[in-house]
Amino acid sequence: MLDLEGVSVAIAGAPVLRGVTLHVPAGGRVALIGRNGAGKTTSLRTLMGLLAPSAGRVLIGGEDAARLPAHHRARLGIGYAPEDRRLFGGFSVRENMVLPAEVLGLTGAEIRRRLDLVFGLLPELVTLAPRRAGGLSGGQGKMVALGRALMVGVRAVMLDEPFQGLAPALALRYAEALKRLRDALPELAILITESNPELLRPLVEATFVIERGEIA
Amino acid sequence: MITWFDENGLLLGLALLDGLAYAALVFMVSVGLNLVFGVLRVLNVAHGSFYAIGAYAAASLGGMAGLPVWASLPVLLLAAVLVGLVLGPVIERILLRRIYAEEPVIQLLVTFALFMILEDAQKLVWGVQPVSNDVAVRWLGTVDVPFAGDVIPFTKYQLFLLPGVALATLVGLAWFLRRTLTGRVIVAVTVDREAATAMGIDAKKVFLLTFTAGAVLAALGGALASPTTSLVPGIGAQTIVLSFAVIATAGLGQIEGAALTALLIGLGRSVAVYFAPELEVVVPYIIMVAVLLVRPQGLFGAAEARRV
Amino acid sequence: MRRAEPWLALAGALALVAVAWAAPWLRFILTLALAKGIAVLGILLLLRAGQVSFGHAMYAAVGAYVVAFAAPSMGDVLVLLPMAMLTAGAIGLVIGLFITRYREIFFSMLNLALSMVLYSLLEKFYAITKGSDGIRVAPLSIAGMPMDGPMAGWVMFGTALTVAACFWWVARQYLISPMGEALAAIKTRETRLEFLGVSARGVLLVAYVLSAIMAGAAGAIIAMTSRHVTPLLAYWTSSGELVFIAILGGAGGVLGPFLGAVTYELIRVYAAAAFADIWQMALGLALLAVILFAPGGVWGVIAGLLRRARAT
Amino acid sequence: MSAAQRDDSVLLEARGLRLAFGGVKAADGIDLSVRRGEFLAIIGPNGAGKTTFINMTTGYLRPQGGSIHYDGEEITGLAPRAIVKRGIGRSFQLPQLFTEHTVLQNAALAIAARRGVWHPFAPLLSMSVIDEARELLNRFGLDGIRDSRADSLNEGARKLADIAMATALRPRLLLMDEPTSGVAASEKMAVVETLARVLREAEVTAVFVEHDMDVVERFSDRVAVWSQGRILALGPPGEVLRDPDVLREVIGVAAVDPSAASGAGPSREGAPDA
Repeated sequence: MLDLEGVSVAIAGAPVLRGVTLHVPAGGRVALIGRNGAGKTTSLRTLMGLLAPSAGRVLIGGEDAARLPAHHRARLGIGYAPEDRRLFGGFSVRENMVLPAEVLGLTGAEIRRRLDLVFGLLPELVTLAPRRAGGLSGGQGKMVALGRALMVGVRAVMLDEPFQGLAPALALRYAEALKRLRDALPELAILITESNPELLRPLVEATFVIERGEIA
Repeated sequence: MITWFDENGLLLGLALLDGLAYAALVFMVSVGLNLVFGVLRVLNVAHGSFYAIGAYAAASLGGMAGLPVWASLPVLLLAAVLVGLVLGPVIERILLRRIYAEEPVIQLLVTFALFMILEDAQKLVWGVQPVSNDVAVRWLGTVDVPFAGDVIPFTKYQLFLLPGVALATLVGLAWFLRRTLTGRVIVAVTVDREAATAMGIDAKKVFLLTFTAGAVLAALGGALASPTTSLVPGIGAQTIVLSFAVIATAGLGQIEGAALTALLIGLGRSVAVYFAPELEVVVPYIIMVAVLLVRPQGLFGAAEARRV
Repeated sequence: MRRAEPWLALAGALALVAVAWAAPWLRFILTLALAKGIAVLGILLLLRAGQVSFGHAMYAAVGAYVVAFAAPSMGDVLVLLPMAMLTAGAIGLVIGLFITRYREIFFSMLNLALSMVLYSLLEKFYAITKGSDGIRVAPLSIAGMPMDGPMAGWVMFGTALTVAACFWWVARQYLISPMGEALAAIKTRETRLEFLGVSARGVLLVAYVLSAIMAGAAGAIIAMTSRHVTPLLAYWTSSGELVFIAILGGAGGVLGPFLGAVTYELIRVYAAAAFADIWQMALGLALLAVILFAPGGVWGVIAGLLRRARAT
Repeated sequence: MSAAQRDDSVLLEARGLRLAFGGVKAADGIDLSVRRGEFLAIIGPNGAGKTTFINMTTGYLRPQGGSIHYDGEEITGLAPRAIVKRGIGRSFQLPQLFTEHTVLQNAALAIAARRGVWHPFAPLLSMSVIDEARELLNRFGLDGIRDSRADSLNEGARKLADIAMATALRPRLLLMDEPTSGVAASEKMAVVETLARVLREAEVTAVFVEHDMDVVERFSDRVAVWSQGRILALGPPGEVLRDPDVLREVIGVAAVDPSAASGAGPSREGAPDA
């Protein structure tokens, strides 16, 4: 579903990824483990098309994504929840979730269907829905970012350090939501980054460890 | 006080009417500048050149032989749209697209260079002699405005048309940005370009669209101004610095704020024109400095979100 | 690079003297270029803090008008120059106290706005300033000796070169001092600076006043060289020109402003001669070419050549 | 730090601090006394107002009500610079480094800030400053990367450099906002140990926000539990971390049930980097 094949990426001249190969099968749940600065976020951003590789190939659903503009990822059913949430602060939570679906040109009925699905998986979002995204705490924002990613991510979602900065209680709830996700949407591929391998063990089937831009 | 008003009442009325018309034009230009800055994060120094070229194009088109008088108004719109649709996309695609990742000073200078180029281009096409074409103003005629027990004859063009167009732009733009999908997409790109891209939004298309819209708005401001004044080299420069003052005073990313500030500055300037002509150019900046002394983020700007 | 700089500066100065001697008509141009280089040095200090002033021509205009007003009563270069610098510095201090509260676009635009205020005052108060006609500068002397003919040209050229050398040294030392390094800290992390107990405003104010003094000196030299001052000196496009030269020269080294200024003036003179009506357009195109194809500016090109020379 | 060394007199005293953003109460009557020489940990869920407390104490935010006294003097609402001058330092959740400078220059600027930056012609990296800067970096184990630009460091090194800069001012009270977030789990204990040693040597009183309960348990003398702008509990870690209310609110287990705490999924050692 999501593949990096020998991908190298440099940011401002400094190499961040060196020949990274990574495979997430359709419906697979994969963890990408590494310390900060190892290249986890860069890997995800490269898969999202936000960074261009200097070498190697990026495959989305088996197709070479080199010529695919970044904004087409959502069209292919790939959702992305960035590490720092990146919600649109002036919009309500609901508007944040609906926007990507509207951009894809989904029908109103389809949007409502997906909203119901996401609300079912993440019941916390129901009460948050009318609130302004800018006023949420960091932990709540992470939940909303996950919900927003699921609105378009029907084939795969990429979650960047979802547990980073969450207090233990909230981290537990987030992990439960991920378990529900796994049971409810078995065909959905999930790629999660984390710096602590222990945390994801019960949630994933495969683990890649990245160190200094290389898969170890 | 009363005697002052007896002597100067008419002048004051005229200044207010003039100021309102002028504010409408200033708003058209600065709201476009503000929109472009919000989305592209580039402060476009050449924005004033669109105004100037819109004005010259409108005067030239309107001056063509055989044009019926009623066409003088649609021609203004046509000229603005033509100028915006030609210059906007070309400049965005060829020039700006290369510099979105650069430091602000580089972006400023690129548009500054563009300003210099367009400035000479205007002189090449329209020369340095004043150009004017006031068919539209004459065609609409004047109306007597009662003021303080007296009447002021004033052109309908300036009294109704200019503020009307500005108001329609204000309401239309606010509605568009808040209520339509394209509008919300533009807002999303303004807030966070990369997140918007990840949501499936084509930021490049949004940039192109926004820049073109800004160019059309500036050109429309110029086209609407053209029947009320004679056009000389340098009007673009004058307009851009005034628009800078408006958006800095209003606060960045404000539409309604830009309207109120344009009104404030437009009225202030036109009162100065009648009562202290040597201060005409200075007044907008005095207003700006006074406002920023009290509110460093501008009249309506939100204080930067803090993050530590 | 830093160690090679004094030698480059010396070589550059000698080259300028040689050119001025060989082609006397260029001497005037080079004097103006050196003066603008001094003003650009001030822009460079502010750029180090990440701030772009789009109004610094106002301080050049202050320096120039000080010369124009004072020349009839005390027309000595050695008096006028410090007087212009002091006045510009004092005005810079007053404005700086206000303007250093602002950053980025607000900083740029407030400078621009204030320069436009000065411009229109100079233009509108005809009784004092003779409006856009400008003022002819009265005959000058240096250390009591009257200046005239070709000797005046050489005196101004020498003055410009000396002042440029002094400010070059000042800027060079200043930028590696704690205060100079703190300028770059304003650009990257102003919050931290405050939490180190350092007043970011104070740091920026020192640089701002210094930059105003430099621009004042530049304006004085321009006025004494061209012997004619007009409000156009304060116009925002003149300020834009200074920022333009800073980027043209390359923001890397302290020599950049002078490299940029000489290049700029030469392009301008030749553009004006070759395309009389569209010299502005030619200049704009040249600027675009530099930004798009030589982003390090002239200084960057030279630094690259030096590195290559050392490598072989 | 043993109880014997501790001076029980109060160094920092907050009384009734209140601050709301929009409708959200970030501080809803905070009373807290910090004793001279102690290490006080602040724990609590996201959005409880922990960073807000640090921001108010260091002058970054002005409380809407209440007062803060430091060493007997009221410092409520003073500007950050004035508070720094009185000996209160802070580090940041997101490290605030001068990204265009090297690690050594960052340290040197902090030292110069203490000694006074207003020398226009003495180079920043003059010998006396360099010596102290290198000594500082040495203490934090950062000397090996002193010539790296600050924006090229990994998160752990950035965190340490951030704290090193705060200590360069020789504060008597240091407030640290999540000093271990972003530090890899494997390095966390080593980082905290280094930090605790340095602070103890310099006799610095420390207040730190922390999500990792192991770190809290090992390095704090007292723990304050934050919840919705209030202090839910305050006391020694052995007591507070076993309080059922705290467990439910902060740590996320329903009761003191060892199987729940060590079960699958993110558990109490949970939220690794947080």
